[in-house]
Amino acid sequence: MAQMNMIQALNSAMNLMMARDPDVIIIGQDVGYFGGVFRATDGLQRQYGEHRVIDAPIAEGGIVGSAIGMGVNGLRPIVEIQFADYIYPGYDQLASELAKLRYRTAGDFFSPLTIRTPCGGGIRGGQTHSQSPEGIFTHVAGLKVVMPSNPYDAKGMLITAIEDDDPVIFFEPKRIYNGPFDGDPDKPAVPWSSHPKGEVPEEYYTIPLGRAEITREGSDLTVLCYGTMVHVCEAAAKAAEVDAEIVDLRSMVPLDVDTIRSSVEKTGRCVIAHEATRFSGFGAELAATVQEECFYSLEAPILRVTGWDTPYPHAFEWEYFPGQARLIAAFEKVLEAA
Amino acid sequence: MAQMNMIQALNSAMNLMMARDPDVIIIGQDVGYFGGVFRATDGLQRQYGEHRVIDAPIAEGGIVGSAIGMGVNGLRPIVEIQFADYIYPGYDQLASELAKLRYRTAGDFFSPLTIRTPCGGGIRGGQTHSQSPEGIFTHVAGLKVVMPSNPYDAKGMLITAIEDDDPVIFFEPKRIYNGPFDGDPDKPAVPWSSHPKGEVPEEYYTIPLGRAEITREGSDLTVLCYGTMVHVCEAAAKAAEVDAEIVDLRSMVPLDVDTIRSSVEKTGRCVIAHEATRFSGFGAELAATVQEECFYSLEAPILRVTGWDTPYPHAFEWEYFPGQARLIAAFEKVLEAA
Amino acid sequence: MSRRPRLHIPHPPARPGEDPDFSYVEISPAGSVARPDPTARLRDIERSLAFEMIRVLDDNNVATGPWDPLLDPADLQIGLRHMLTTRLFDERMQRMQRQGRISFYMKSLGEEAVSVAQCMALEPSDMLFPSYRNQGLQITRGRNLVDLMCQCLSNSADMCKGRQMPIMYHWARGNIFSISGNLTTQFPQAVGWAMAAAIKGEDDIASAWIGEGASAEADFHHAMTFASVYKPPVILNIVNNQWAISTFQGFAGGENRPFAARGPGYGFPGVRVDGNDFLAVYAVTRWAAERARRGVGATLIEHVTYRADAHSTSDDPSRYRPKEEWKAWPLGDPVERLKNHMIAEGYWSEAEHEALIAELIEHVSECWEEALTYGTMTDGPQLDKNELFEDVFKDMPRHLIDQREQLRALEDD
Amino acid sequence: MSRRPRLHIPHPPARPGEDPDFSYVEISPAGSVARPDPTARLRDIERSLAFEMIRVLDDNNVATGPWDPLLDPADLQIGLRHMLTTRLFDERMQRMQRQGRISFYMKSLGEEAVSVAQCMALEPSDMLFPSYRNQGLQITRGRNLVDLMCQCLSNSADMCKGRQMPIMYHWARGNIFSISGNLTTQFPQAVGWAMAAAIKGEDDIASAWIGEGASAEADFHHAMTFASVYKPPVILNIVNNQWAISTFQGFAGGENRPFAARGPGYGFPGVRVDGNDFLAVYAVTRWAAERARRGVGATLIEHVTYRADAHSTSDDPSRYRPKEEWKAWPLGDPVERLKNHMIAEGYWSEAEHEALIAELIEHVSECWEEALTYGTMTDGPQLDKNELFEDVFKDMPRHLIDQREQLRALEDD
Ligand SMILES: Cc1ncc(C[n+]2csc(CCOP(=O)(O)OP(=O)(O)O)c2C)c(N)n1
Ligand SMILES: Cc1ncc(C[n+]2csc(CCOP(=O)(O)OP(=O)(O)O)c2C)c(N)n1
Ligand SMILES: [Mg+2]
Ligand SMILES: [Mg+2]
Repeated sequence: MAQMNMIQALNSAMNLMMARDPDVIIIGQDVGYFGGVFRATDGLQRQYGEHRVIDAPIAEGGIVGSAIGMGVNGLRPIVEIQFADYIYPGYDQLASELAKLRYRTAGDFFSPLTIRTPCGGGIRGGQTHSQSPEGIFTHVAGLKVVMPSNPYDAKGMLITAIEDDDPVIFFEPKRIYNGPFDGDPDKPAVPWSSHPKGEVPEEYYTIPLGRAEITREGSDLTVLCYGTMVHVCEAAAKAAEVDAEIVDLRSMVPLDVDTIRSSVEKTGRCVIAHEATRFSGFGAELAATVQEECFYSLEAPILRVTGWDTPYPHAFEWEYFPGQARLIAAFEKVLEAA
Repeated sequence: MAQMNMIQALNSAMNLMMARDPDVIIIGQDVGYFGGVFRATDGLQRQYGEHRVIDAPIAEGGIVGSAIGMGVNGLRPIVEIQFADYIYPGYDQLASELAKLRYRTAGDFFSPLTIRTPCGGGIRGGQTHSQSPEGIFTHVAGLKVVMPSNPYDAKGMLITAIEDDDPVIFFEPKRIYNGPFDGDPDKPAVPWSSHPKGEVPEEYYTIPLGRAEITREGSDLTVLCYGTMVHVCEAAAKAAEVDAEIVDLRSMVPLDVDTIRSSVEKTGRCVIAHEATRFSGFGAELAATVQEECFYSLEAPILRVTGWDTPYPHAFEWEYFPGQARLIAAFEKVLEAA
Repeated sequence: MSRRPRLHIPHPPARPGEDPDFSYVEISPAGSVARPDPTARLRDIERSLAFEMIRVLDDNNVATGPWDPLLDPADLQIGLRHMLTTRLFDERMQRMQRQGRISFYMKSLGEEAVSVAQCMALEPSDMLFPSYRNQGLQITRGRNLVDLMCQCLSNSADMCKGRQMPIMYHWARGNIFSISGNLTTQFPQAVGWAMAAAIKGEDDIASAWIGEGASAEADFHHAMTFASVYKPPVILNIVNNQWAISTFQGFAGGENRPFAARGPGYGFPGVRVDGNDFLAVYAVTRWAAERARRGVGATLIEHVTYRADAHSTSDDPSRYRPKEEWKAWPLGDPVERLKNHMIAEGYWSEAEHEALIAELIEHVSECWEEALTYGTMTDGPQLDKNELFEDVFKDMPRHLIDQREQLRALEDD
Repeated sequence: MSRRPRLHIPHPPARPGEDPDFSYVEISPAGSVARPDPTARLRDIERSLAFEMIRVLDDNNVATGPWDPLLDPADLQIGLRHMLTTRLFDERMQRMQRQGRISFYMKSLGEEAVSVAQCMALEPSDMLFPSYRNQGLQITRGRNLVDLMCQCLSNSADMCKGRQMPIMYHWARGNIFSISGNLTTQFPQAVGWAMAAAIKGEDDIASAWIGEGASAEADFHHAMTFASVYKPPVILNIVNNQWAISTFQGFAGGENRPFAARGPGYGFPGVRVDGNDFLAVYAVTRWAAERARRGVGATLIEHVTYRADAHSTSDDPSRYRPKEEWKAWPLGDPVERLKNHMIAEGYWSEAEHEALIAELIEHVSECWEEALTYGTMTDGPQLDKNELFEDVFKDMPRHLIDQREQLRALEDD
């Protein structure tokens, strides 16, 4: 097996799928000759030609809109939105069109898009290169919404997303493109090669969307998280010496309620973590679901550890980021309770 | 006091504010000569001239974007988006610009917009004239988000919104423009004149944003709702002969957590109702907040009664609508529990 | 306070109670605009195509000039039949809405030539991305009226399974895309569809329609930019029927320039055509299709026409424009003009026309009767309620299965 | 499978390793384009303004033709000083980024004339809506460099209180709007600002800048449409510096037509100007400002220039374009051209130039030293962490007060 960082794993998934299926194409800003500002599509235009890896005008709405049309005409477009912060100009085409096309035509038309977009903070990107807007997509019926936390999952899930006939919004936590990150920006960067999930098969494999993974079993409390936060939560549990069960959701829609339920029924306590702002973030749906599904098992209020309800600030990045200290405080509070 | 329906109350609020403050202007599709497709701005162009009540091109992003610039230049624009379903093309300007302008300039610039938009179903509008997208705005730090449930509140809250230096997304439940609605489409329509909240002063008054109102006191369970659902919940509680405390939130951001907390602490049970799709809807935030704030008072899981997680269908409007039957079932379930 | 307002506010030519005035519509004589080769250099052709008006039928109903498509009399008869069918279908459906049988309707009265002539000028395998005022495309492609009616009825045979408002048709087998309630979204989708055709090396082209009001939406620019960059085989149509609900075309920027002039700004031709002249619309569409099929690129067409009836059954145009405005519309009625041309040429007669109308009224009635056998929203056969939860995704996820169960349980009570 | 791709994919003139080739840039001789009256009818002037290139400085650095603004030598010296300040400031800041003192930077190398000449051509009370490559506007309006540096440092004196990335300046008192990370959003905002000025009857005008790549965004169309409809006093600038990160201007639709040609499509003039010709940029801006102030309406200006350095400190242009491309850029360097003009006219000398550079380097260094006294992101005086929660709303709502308390409690641990 090869060692891959997340970018290489994503590149490998796209490369494989383009080789297998001539209908797979890529469109996005700077994705072609240049290979993408994060280099996820590096080399693909050289290999598959400029009719299949297409540099796009700077118009997210136009990229999504035209890709929908391509999908209707039998292609299987992968769209790259350069930063998740710039997905909003495409929101109408995503929410009003892509999400509802199958429904409104009773299945006669659909467009199997995969929308890849780097999200999250921790790279000094300020408020317009750090956002985590997954929540506003999970509210739209008809979209699948996922976020992998490591190279192995990233590749397997991206292949599944590309093959999926439903639209998938594929969020990539850019902070962990190069390595897992425990929430401490002062520590030296860790590469994926030192992490088991940096071992990635060269060949085709899939990971189903809608299945969470328990990355650490534990009995004291359940931590629901995804993306970068999986690693921060693991580190915080370790630092706090808490026997936490860490659930990497991987997929927000569909949501693996079974795994969540059985974990919380076991532990009786639950902390939810994400980088997005707290109010009406995806953690709200998780908390609502958990209390509904596991009410009688819960021994303490479900706590959310999230970005604050402000834009992502440039200077106070680490005050904003829901790091280990905030997680540990929540672990303690939830364990103390009742 | 006068009898007003909700359209008249909104019109009265705008009329008053335009008379008081020459910087108040209105812009939107068909709002000028025609007076708006729902007639909310009827007569205002005649009264205040076409430089203050401005018909706009069909470009929601352009309307919001240009109104932001007007606000920066000292005006106090009221924007009408013809249907909330058509607010998405303006989402980038709302979420990236309007919401964050004050923050990113450390208070040196702001734009005091009020965005009025009719939302909700029940008028055979199908999937593109029935949506309730409040949830995706409540997640954006920097926006106030409100929805009145009656003419009296509509007028007082709209005046407050117009005077507010923060941007306010003002959702208007169009199903109750003409009268309260108990969820039964087969019953004859009831006008506002038969409802105490249809009594609306002609003159200026304000209702603060961020204060919920208890429209019915009760001790068995708390119902959190807003807009059309307030009336449906009241009717359901009556039909089920349940001593429900009905909390009309009125404002989602800021949220009146104190009122919510003390009600749920009193009743120990909570049902949340909205028309928007359930998954990641605003009810999720409410449930998450209630369980966190009132965990030790809760005697049953908090239940959500909402639109299903599908687009709003034309034919099955009343199967989709979270009507009395679904509310009553939830009331029963939450009362049975534990 | 000295306020010197100088913001320009467009004004329509006339308001209720005033005399209609269409002097702002610049009209070229029939036959006066040259027909360039579809591969001609833009700069040599752009001005006349975008600013003049391509017309074939002259005031005496004679076809004239280089754009005369020289159609067979049989084709003219087909065109006339489709336009009349569209009109009579519209009339009937509007009546049914008034009677409460359907919830909503939108007519295309006065604009029938656009859909019918364009559809006839395209190949059946070309993909159409209509707006809500292009029912003529469906009819011309041979759609059974019963299908359209069932959609409007949201009944058991509704192609949309009750999920869309009336008139939001689609027809996968007929290569007609789904109509969206959101304006202009189909414009970049059509461009993308055409890009895919070009990527796959297939010969089919795409054509999309929006109203002039809708051209202000972002997606217009998206479509134009992508069409400019990738030169895909697409025809982008703006149906300038002068009104967008209550605002006239000046509120979309039509006061200063024809909408057709937007094309050259992006580097491809914009063509301004008399949208009520069946022959001109047909000819211009052939020209644009040839450009697309020969790989030259996109064409923007502005159809100058007039929305003769209300915006929809929810609208009352007498509030914002003179009641008799249509009568003053200088480009007349597309049905009358084609009919008179055919009569003038000896292909048609008043008697035949009357007979055709009678036949079509009868046909529409029969279709309506048949449609009713599939139910209405309240009576007769109904759609299965479980359908509410289908097709959100290809396979139903757990949370929708649960919600379906909840609804079932309630219904069983 | 017979695939016959015919999708057009734009190609830049040269890739790394190839010889630069700017033969696609059409250049008019200096002085060759007529200067119409600002109120002239569009159709009489549109073609030459949009397709030719307005230039004042000829190959011998002599100012020539009707667009010569006849500026005083003193003004030229001010312009040169501002351009050089901008360039030296950029250089220094890029170096500081390399050294890790600031997190990010974007230079405007090669494009300084656009911001400096335009700002000088406008009134101090006119409102500017810049992109991230218009630091010259700040400098020309008299902003203290220390303020700009403090913003880049997110230090205790940062006007943005640490909330924005470097270079996202704003200056309320200087009438310069806030820069957004989201492209093109300022374009319709500027139009709205100008609409408000017109509504209030005030005389100030607005001017906004975007890159040619950003012109593909929806907000370009919004701005153009609203400018077309309401004719507000606004100048809309497209800085066509040939590149948008790795894609050349063809990917925004620039292959077929100058971007200036978009203007006439919407019914107002587009003017194509040599963006590296200080005098031409100044003159064109005066012309557009006169149109705005006299209530004639909006003007689109395309500045033809070249992005001489990387897109930003995160970019490496050697991956996608020839290293020496700037050297081949036919419109030269705006600083050199103005300097040579002034020397040719006898207003300036090499010695004075060297002295000015030395003075400005010293000035920039002094400013940097002062800026550092307000701290860096890691050392020295720091912003108050409570600021994180301020200004989300005018008054802090309960949930933010709670969150601020949570953060405080943690920090106290
Ligand atoms: C995004 C969006 N905004 C607003 C509307 C409401 N609306 C429906 S039709 C219409 C007028 C469209 O006019 P035009 O494009 O000229 O088409 P016409 O009705 O004349 O055929 C408006 C404003 C909508 N459907 N979608
Ligand atoms: C909405 C949005 N999409 C994408 C980006 C990422 N981005 C930043 S600058 C840039 C290129 C802009 O090029 P251009 O407009 O030509 O300006 P220039 O950098 O050449 O001055 C891109 C794609 C962004 N900032 N905002
Ligand atoms: Mg129209
Ligand atoms: Mg550029």
